[in-house]
Amino acid sequence: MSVTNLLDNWAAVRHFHPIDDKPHDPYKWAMAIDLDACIGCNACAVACYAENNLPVVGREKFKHGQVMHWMRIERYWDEDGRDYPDQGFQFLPMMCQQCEAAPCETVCPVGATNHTQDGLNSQIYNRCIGSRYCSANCPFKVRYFNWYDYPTTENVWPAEMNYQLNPDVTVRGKGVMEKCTFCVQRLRAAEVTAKGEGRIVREGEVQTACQQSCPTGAISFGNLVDPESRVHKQWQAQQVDLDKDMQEKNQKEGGSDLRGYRILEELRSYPSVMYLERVRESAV
Amino acid sequence: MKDIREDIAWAKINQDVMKSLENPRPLYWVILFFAVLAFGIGIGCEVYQYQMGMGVANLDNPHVWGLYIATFIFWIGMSHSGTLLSAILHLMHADWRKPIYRFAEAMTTFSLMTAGLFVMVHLGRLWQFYYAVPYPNERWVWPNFQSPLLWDAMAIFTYLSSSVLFLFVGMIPDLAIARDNMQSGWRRKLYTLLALGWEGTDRQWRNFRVTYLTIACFLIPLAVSVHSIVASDFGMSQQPGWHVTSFPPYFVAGALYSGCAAIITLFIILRYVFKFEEYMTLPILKKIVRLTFAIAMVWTYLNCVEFASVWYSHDAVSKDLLIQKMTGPYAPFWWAMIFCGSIVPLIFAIKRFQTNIPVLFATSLLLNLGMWLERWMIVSPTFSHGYYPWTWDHDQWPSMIQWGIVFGSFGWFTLLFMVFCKMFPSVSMYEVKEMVYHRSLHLKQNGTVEQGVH
Amino acid sequence: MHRYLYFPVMLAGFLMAIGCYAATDQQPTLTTEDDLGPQIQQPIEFPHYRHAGNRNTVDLTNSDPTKGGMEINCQYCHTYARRSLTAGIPPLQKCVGCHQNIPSVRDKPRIVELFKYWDAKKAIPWKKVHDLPDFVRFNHERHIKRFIEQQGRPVQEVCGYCHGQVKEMTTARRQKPITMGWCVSCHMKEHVVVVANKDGIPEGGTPLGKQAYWYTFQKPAETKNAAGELTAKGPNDCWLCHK
Amino acid sequence: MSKRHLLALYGDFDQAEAVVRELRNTKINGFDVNDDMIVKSPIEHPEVERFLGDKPVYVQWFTLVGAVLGGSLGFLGISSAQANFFMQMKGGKPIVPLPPNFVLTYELFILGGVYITVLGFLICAALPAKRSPLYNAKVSVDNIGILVKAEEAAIGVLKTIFTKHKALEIQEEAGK
Amino acid sequence: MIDSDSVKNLAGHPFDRRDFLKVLGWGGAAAALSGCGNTSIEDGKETVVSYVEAKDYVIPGVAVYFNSTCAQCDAGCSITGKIREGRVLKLEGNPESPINKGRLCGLGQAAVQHHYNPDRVREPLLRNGDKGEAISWEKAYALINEKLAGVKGEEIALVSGDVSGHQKVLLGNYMDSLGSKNHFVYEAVSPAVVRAANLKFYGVEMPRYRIDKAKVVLSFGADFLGTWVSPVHFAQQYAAFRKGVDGQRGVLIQAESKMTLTGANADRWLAVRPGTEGILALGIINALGVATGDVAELVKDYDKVRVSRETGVEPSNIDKIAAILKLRSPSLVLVGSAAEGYQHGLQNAAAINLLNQVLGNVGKTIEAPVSVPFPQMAPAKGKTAALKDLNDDLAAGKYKVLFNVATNPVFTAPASYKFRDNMAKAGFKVAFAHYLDETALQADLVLPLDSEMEDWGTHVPEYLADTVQINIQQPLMERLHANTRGFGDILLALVKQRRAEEYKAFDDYYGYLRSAVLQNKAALGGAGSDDDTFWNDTLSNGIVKLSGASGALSLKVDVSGLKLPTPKEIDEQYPMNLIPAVTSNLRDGRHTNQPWIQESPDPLTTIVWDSWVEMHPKMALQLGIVEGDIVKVTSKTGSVSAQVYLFPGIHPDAVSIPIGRGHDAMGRYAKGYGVNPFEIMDAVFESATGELAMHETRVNITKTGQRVIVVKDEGPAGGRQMGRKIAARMSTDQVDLSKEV
Repeated sequence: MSVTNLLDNWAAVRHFHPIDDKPHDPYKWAMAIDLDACIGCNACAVACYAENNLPVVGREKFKHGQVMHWMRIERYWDEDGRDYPDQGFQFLPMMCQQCEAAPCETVCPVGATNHTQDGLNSQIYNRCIGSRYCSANCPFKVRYFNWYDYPTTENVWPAEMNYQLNPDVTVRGKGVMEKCTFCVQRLRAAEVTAKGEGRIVREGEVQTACQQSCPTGAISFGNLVDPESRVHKQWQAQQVDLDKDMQEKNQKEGGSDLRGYRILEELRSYPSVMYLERVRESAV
Repeated sequence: MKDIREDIAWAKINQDVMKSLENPRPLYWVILFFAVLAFGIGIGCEVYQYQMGMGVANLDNPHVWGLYIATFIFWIGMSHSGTLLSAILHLMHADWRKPIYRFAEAMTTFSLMTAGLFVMVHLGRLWQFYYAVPYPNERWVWPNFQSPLLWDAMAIFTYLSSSVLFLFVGMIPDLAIARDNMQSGWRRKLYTLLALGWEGTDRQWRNFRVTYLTIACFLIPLAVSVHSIVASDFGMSQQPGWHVTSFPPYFVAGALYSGCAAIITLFIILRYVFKFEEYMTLPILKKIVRLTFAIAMVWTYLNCVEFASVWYSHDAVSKDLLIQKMTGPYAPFWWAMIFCGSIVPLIFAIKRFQTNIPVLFATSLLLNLGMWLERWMIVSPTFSHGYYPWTWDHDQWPSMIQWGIVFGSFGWFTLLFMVFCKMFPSVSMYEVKEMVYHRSLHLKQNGTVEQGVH
Repeated sequence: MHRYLYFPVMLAGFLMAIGCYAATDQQPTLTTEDDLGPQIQQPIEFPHYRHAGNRNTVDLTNSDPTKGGMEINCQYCHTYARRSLTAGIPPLQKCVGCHQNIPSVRDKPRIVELFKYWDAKKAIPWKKVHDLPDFVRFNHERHIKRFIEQQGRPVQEVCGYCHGQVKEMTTARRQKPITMGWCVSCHMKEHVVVVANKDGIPEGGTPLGKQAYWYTFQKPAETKNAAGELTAKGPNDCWLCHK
Repeated sequence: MSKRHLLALYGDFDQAEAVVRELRNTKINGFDVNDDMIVKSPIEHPEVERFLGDKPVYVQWFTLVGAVLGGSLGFLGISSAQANFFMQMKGGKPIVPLPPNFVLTYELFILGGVYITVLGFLICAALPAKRSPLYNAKVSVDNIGILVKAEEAAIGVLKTIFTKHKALEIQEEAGK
Repeated sequence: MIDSDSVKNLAGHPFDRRDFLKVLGWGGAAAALSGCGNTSIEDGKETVVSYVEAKDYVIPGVAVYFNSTCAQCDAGCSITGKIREGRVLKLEGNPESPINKGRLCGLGQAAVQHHYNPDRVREPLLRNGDKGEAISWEKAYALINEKLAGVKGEEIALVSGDVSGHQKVLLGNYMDSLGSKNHFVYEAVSPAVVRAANLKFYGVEMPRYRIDKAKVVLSFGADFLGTWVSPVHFAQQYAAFRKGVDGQRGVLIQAESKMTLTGANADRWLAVRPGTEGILALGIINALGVATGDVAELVKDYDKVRVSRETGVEPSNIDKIAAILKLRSPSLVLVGSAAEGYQHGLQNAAAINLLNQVLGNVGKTIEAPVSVPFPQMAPAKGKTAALKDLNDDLAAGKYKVLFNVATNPVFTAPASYKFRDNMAKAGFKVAFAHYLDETALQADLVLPLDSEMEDWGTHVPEYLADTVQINIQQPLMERLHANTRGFGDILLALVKQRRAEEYKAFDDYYGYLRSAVLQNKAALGGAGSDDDTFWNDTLSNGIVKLSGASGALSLKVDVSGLKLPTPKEIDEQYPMNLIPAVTSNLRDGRHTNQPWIQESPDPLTTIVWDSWVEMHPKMALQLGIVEGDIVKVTSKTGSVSAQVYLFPGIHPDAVSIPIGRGHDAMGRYAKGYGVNPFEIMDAVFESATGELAMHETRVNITKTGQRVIVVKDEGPAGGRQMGRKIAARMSTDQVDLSKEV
């Protein structure tokens, strides 16, 4: 079986993704986050806790760096010698960037994290043996390891609190790695429904929990290959190409007047999340 | 001074070595006791960690690797000395290796076994370890062959099993001697079984020689590949501080270095505990010391190359990390590594100290400490100070659980080694005889020495 | 010297044989053999054979339970399966809905028991027969859509793939292994693809050319096979079941 | 035509060599110097081959077969495991990537080589073996033993030759 | 269609459900070792629960959604609860609601943790010495009746938070029936001074702000993105404002002494000396140079040199702001809690509102609100002055019976009130409570309330986004604990004790509510539909939208009496201003026991699970303080000790401690974490309105010598990006927003 597969499909198994072709059909889930709209309010992070059964680790474990927030809001201030952050802070929601060439995928010894057909970086909890190599190799450090068995840890989900757990998402025990999944349970449900109806998922039919809660609508999420989707339009307008490690617009003299960029793009992991730069008024 | 007394009688060689298998001295029991104690502490820590989760090791996100991986590399590195002595020097016909290669070879095996434990200890879900083993299963799922960790597993498995075979094959004639010397009891049965009916016939020797040579030939590239692959656990990643071209040779040099240092330590201990002064002679020690010095300088050079290539490259992140290593919270350990790894071995350049046992003993321990620090300095700072400044973590300090397991691993290694020394001849008798024989040939031509005891 | 070569030759031959076997064994055999689960004590011994079993063709009025069932469609009671990931258990209301109109069996001990629950408005604590680990999510709806609605296979056959010959049981008993390998052995087979087509073919076909698969293994074949069908393997995305 | 064994022990290789040479030069009925003589020694002594004549060693062929099979089957096995139903797609890499597979092929090449070499050694050296009928523990100390097998008629001649070369000890298998 | 019966059925057997916690590898370590694999498949061991009766829409494994109203704050966001197998799993915004348009903040989402909180009160508790003794509801009601017997109306007081809708009506009726007028509406954090200033300048307490229409927003400490009035709604307006009209992005300028979440998002943040916001406003009017008459007279002394000296804002910044305000119109000036929290808070607010008048924003970006057609349902708005009055009365021993409805004055009253002691003087204290919080612990009788996910109700938000909107609150699942009751049900039971005849038609609050709504069916837009249809539609929408009449704003400018004090000299003994910060997560501390709230990093400092003393690095350097030092913050009233966090977004003369932590009761997630700044707050009041001047406390800082690691999400690099392009930014002259999608 396997050998025939190998020989019959030699060309296919030797195919380099994402450089060789345009492989995503019909889905490529991607995001665009407008940092000018992001106000840093944490609503997305709480939504993520609610949707994805994230444990609240408590003060001591937070102190030890064992917090499990799949989505974290970072707050930057580059002072350049000023006393006050008189142009405000820059907030940045950071979660798994669902890289197209994810550094975490290649290194997992058991293949618990793979690339899916719709362009996600999957994480299979039960397959994970906890070598933590993926996290070691993640430039964004957005993978979170279950240092303790949170389900049995006191006051994480005491009686009744456990009724809130989302039955569509596995509750992770100790020793497995986890991370933002782009709310895969919602995506898969939508894809399966659409497939049952012989069509593809339409724009707006599926939302991630963070996108849904964001009061300013800073997060857009959708199918990058669907020309109707907002994400597609945003990426196109910002001239950010998924399979480039250096965008042409930035090569131009004087830089670009477009805001779209991807974080640590130069590492060639081809993230699926495009950020739109924060804007500052030059008149004040 | 000669490497070995040429007029030493063959029967005395047998006698001396076989004596090391007999009832142990009290010192042996003391060492064994502490080894068991340390190992017990390690086991206790591991059981606790297994029950509670990896959090008790005080690792965190993103500082997900700690002493376990560092110590793993340390033990893997230490294993390289056996190969160096038994295989490389064998090919180079350096016959002074003969009295000491057996224990070096055992050290290889045992340090690999110790290193293997750390892979397990490190896993978050130890009970699912078998997922990483490529075996046909009903799920039709294979491990990920692209992962350097899997290469590691494969390389270590190959290396460990090859080393065990090499050790065993090389020991067959000695096992026959042991068999012939044992009167009765389970040990005689064991040796009889293990000696495979060896009688030293011409046919046996003939095939033996080719086999031994062939395995030695295989072991050398294997040893190089093992530590290169360990280096690629880091080098294949993207993280600053790990992404240096010279990593594989740097790792191999470090491995040989720590292995040689460990050989010096064990040489001195064995020489003292088993009274092997006749065989583990000072001239041989001097040769090892010089070899170690040479390797120390190679390591120092490669270390400098690594820093220089980071320094001169345009990789600001790696450079930042290097500065952080030198000046940040890890600075004391980083400078201690430089001191122990590059400054301390300069003692070996002084002739007076090349045979000074107390000095050598202390120095070799320092070198090993330096090499252990080197591994730690490779692993931890990158996690504390990677690409993503928001997640930097400069307060990370291993918990007592981590230290306990690291400590326990030394107990485990000592335990294995001590048991080995009591069970098997730790000096290769037949090869010492060969050495004596070949060295005495010229004497014989002068007719001054009679062969044997007659 | 050749006597020394026996062994390598034999070894090489052995390994070649393994290789040839691996190379030629193209289609995994669907694990069909039974792997009986434990006999489970249910609060009421529900006679599946009576409800879903084949009708006694000789004597249609025969009410002897050993002689035939009523051929009730599985989905009549297990109505959630086609609408949800989980099949669920029919509400008590459903049982009572029929049985309050069947006075003939009203006095049978099981029915008496049933009405005890109903009168107390208490749910029946059925025991789980087909249990999956909590990190696995099997989608009933999708499989029913594909095999019953698109391909028009008989309901009992489709349900029976995984649940076995329930129509011959009293209380259900696990008959198939329901392990990952067992699931996969079916996904690895070539299955007929119903192509979505706006005119003519009912809704629910696979949108060909918009198939969410990258590689030829899972893409429907370019050409129809001898039987005139387009075939494709089942999905192989881990995240479909493990989330 | 039954044969009996005879073992003579010598103190050094020179004496043993002299014995072998004499046995070779003397024609003795019922004793074939190539088939019926075994030299046992406590150390590996390449010079023995010189006076025993070249005997072939086949271990290296095992090595070759083992290494080649290990490497090629390893590569094939790994590649086809990667191309199974669950192709583990890794972003930025093909499903069957060559560099990692070469690394593993390299390891399996060595693994196959070493294992089959040891196997070959056991086969070629006929180990594990039953003890030969005459064995003296002194061979594992410092004596060189010459074990011969001869018909009854030749025993006397052999004994004479052994004694002539100052055998330290001669052991005889009991007659049948 | 949903009624209370179907909700009960929906839940099936709530406590017989499958244990969802059985997880991956769990309980399985031993099993795995014994080689049985890692899974926990136990055929025939687990029970599958089926429904007894199921509605057609109830399908196991498929979520149903019901609309209700968020009660975590008073903004009145409409929510959609996701319900599976009878349990509410997650709250999302109701897209139909004009206030939040399908969005919901973190605090709102954490309401499920309020509902499922393990520390909720589950039984009516009667004080028995130091302990609470569980009693039955009948007994509790009888006890209240007994205690009320012979007590005069003026001897009865009730304190509640903001209340609106039918609860307010019923509550009013009950108080009537008792003959008491002592209903104290108390909110620890409320824009009461701003309301007064608005009333003065615009003729309404809370106009509609149109941030989305403004080209420049100048906010004086109004944290409209985080905590102020209706943050989710304003955040949506803000998003539109940033997108801009015709691609011209709106400019946000924030002036305050301690940076708020809104300040962190400003294009220009001005660190103002505490209490000088009004001076800055007048300075800007002066710099604008467009004022005439009285106003010009008023501001003529406020030249930028003086203003700069008094406020600490650079003259060039005043010019720039004036210039942009002049250039880009309409603009909007907002006044928030930072400006109102002083003795002269009303003057501050008035000066700032004057700026709006001068700029002509009234009527453009400040619109008249729609009026609620049912004034009896309009919200009663909480004030801090109410607590002061109550406290004075309690101290005087005026009350024999005190009702407390889910407020926590013992926690939020400044320590100098001695509220705990005064409360003890009331004869019989009844607390309607969710938790045994500080106040409930002082009560004689504690009545456990349903969570808002179990209760019925109607709410009318104070700030109406668009049209009049009556929010429906309905249970999202069956009551979790058998012995809790809805607030409405309790009120109904109590009012029946007095006026049994009037209310006998209503079995429960649900019945009351239904009939009350249906009575006004026509006015609520249901003319023509039958009762059931209308009721079901109302429940399924979750809100009733009505077109209310929009009044007119007053445009008259009255600057008489507007006088701002010159900033105080530095007090040597208490040199710093204490700013009790209201954070978007914690608000007044009533939700601190929700772990998501505790573990959500504070957006600005990223600190979790603890309080901190926020201090400017420059001041810290002077005092020799580094991050993590435990300092003692001492005011005239008392002192607290907490860790220091160095933060550049604060005026060096000020230190800030967040409100909401420092509980010594309430529950496992709240108790013992952090300190309560109310404990050191001086009792100083806004001179015109009598509101507590929360920013007026002056403190000094002393090191204790201890040091801890601050538990926060931020790493040792702080807010620096170390040259990596992570959170990048551009200035408006580099970017062309009109090209964007």
